[in-house]
Amino acid sequence: MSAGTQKIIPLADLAARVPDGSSLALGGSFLHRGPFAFVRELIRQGRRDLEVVKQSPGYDIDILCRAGALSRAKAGIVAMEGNFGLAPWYRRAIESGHVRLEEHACASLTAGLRAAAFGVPFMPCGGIHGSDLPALNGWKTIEDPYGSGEAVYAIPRIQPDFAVIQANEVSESGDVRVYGTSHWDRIMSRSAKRVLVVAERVAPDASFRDQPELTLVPHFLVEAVSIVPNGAWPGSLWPDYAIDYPAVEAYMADDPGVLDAHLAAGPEAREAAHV
Amino acid sequence: MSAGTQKIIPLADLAARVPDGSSLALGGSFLHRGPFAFVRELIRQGRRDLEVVKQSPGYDIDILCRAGALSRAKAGIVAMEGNFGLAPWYRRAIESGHVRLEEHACASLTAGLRAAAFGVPFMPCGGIHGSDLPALNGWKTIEDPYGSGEAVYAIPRIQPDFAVIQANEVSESGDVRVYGTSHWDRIMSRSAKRVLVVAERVAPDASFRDQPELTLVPHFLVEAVSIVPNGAWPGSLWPDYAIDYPAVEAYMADDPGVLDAHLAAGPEAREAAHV
Amino acid sequence: MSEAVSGARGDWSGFSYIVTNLARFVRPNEITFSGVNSALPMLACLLAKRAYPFAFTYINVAGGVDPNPSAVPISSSDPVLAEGSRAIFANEDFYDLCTRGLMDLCFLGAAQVDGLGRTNVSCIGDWHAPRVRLPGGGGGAVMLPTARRAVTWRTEHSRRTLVETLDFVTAAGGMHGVVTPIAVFTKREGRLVLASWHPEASLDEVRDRTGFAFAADGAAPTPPPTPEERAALAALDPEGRFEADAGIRLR
Amino acid sequence: MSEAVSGARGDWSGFSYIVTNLARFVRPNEITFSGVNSALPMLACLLAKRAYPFAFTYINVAGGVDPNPSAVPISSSDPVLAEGSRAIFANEDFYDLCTRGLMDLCFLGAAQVDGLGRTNVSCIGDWHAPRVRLPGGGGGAVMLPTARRAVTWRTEHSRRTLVETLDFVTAAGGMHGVVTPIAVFTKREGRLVLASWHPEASLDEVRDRTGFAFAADGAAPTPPPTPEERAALAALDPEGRFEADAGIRLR
Repeated sequence: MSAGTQKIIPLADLAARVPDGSSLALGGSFLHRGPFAFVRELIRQGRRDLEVVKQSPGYDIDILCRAGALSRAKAGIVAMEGNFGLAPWYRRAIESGHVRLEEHACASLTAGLRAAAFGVPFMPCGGIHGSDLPALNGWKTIEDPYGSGEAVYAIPRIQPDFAVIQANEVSESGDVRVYGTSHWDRIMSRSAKRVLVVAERVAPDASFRDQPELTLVPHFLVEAVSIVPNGAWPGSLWPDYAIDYPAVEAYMADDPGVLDAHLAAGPEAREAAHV
Repeated sequence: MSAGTQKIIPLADLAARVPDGSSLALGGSFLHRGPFAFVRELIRQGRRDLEVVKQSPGYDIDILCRAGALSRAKAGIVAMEGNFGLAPWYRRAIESGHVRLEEHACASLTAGLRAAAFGVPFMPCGGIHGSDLPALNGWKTIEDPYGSGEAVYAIPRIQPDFAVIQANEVSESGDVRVYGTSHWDRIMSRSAKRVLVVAERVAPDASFRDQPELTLVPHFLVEAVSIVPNGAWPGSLWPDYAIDYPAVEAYMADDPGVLDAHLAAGPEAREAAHV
Repeated sequence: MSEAVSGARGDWSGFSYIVTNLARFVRPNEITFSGVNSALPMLACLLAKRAYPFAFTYINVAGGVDPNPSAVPISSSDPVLAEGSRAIFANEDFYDLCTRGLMDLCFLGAAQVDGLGRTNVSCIGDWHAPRVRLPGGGGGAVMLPTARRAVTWRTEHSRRTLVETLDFVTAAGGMHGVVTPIAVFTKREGRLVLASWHPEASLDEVRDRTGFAFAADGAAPTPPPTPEERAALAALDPEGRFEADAGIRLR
Repeated sequence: MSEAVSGARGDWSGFSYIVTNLARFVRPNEITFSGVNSALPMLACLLAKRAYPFAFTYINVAGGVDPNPSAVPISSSDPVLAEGSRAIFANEDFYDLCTRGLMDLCFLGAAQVDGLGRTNVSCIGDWHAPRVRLPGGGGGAVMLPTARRAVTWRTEHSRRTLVETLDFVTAAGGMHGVVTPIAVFTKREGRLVLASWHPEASLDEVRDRTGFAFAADGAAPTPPPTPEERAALAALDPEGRFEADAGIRLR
């Protein structure tokens, strides 16, 4: 993490920082404020063997499965949502064994990220008792060493290689601002080894100085940023735009050429084509 | 916690909610944005046997010791700061055994509050190794159950009876806004059984709706609020006012009548006298 | 004419039945939560706000706290659900609220429910070689044991959704209520019991179509929607779009 | 005329010596932190920002990230230290940053320091019946073992502050540097060693006034303040108020 250097780079260069085999915590939830232009760029660059770490992935994990870019996932709930139901290419990738799932509760995934963020090897997590998930994942209980008699599940540390955050605005130095819910972006940005950001636009440094309380991630935690207007398409980015439902519907068609056409329709691809 | 009821009450009524023997997480740090009018009101009402839970108390813990209202403390560092050095009445209370200290690192106290906020009986905390604090407090280490070989200190849950937050602004329903650093107020508000707030002023609900991201504590976690202009006196409340150094200096004098004069000089006392 | 409107004429659609009966679990002054993939509980919470003469705190997965959304979104995690909110209470916050025991009522999804009120949202068939990989439980495994009350719903009432044996236990713990197009179950002494059935159904039909055994003493036909409940749902879904999308049939 | 100004004439006050040598621990592109009760490290960080031709991230206990404070506050936790900051990085955040291993340089207070670089900030005498109750370690017990480098300072160089045996071990771990009015220590193979001494002092004087044994091979008089360092400190303390408040004497 560097101070004061120029951090704003083209999307292709941002995605190029992610090697094959990386684990990626992706911001947002379902079709909302996900780093979707970034994910498509990874696919265009032919990335392989990726891991998604996200409490509620949807379109992002589905398209990575569809492109054959994913081998592993840690997730709590996976769906397209918004009436589109299950994420079909993800579903097939799991059913066929092409992708290995570590199934979580959303909060157990958060607990693993907290362990990384807090610098400890594991994190106690409430609930979970009675679920089959611990047996699946080898999670162990720890007795309260202070004699309350409570036993609590310990979730092992989860430290993604990257957190990729889709933001509304960044400062020129890479401070990150998000409107509406921050989902799990804060803990992702504190647990990953490296933080990459895609933002709609640059806002003046002065606006960050006026309201520093609104900054979700300070610049010194951010390695690099790309500016991609409409970069969360076909998802929403509050308050700038809503889900493009026809585009998602078109994506859902299981026909040859659909993926390529969808990738070509991404705002980042159309932007690049003009260059 | 109630929804939609009238939460704004006089300071005397707010302080009256705290029974003798309560533990109080107090917001702010040293001379900055502490609920000092509230603390003085507790003294005026003759409260006894209180516990302060705060990473970096100063004036607040000192005046409670001076008034004989405190019996216990959990703290990381205690000082008047700002050139005033040690907190003298606190120091005497500890040296004489009148107040029992549970000495923490600031982060271990935070870990205990996190355990309460996260609903688990203990919280692993980084560092601490080599310190005499664990022996003092009976803190135990836990081996990473996942075989990393790391052993980490587990801090027992700390759940204060009350968190008392000094805020810049509240909405009419009790949403809480703070400018500048939030110190440990967020985790205090999530770990205590009950949350009380003292604010400089009421801001329009519309301003909270316009920037909900700025709200530190939502109204439904807040039991009651008092409006006390200048309530953090003699400390600072950014950006409204700075430390009143002459007032702190006057407080430091170890002469008869100084405490009474100081209590009488509090803005909340002068306000009440006008009623 | 949509079924929502036709519902106002007297018959009670499965859609309206589920939304209305989910709403009836909401209590005064409590904290109630709706999450992702949860259009029906979202509508239930918004219905309760409109139809019931008491205050409660509605928080949702979009970070909203008692929001005034300008539109009812198709996606139950849409950020419009935080519109008009005076605070953002984001994901870490509401999960922590639940694990520390302050979540009064939590709506959680399920694919299968058993007689103990446990849920499967993970898979049909063996987890390691599933016939169908389901979404996963999201909040369930943590929220179901820690919420004061959790309530789920199924849009299909059948022996494949209400089962004797789950294919996988995604979440266990305090499921307090289950609503289907024809029945409302609540929990008593650790097991689901029938509370009421759709006026167009019967106890026998519910038994026939339910995979687990249940007690039904005290059960009766569900009281029909009040004018306030009907009006609230009609206002939330004036075009019947949600009702059409949900595609819920009694049989 | 203040000592800060007189320092600019050639002699080197204990105040300037400590602030300048603390600043010299700051390295390019790193994350450096100053906390509560830490006026001298606060000045050192602000000095480094002005005097050194490289960028680094300065975060502080007031939540500031590379702030531009309109004034240098008496209290090193004053919110003015977040003025001009584009983010608030509050207490939980910077502690977590440290425990997960990303805090490059952290200034931590101490009352006593031993030859291993451990600190006592808790008490003089027995902890349970102290002659003097000290402030407590604040960040120390967690930050000292987890920061990549931690540096402390003492305004008095004596056998009661630099001790063979601490009255209490508040914090142990990686103390990388200690600065006093007459000496700079760094750590080598787990023990503090003398790096340099004040040009007006001597190796013998440092040995005489230090309670623990230390190696001094390679040690030499401390290089005097550069014009940039002098100018920066003069600008930060133009009236000599901080210097007067600190009341630091070489002997």
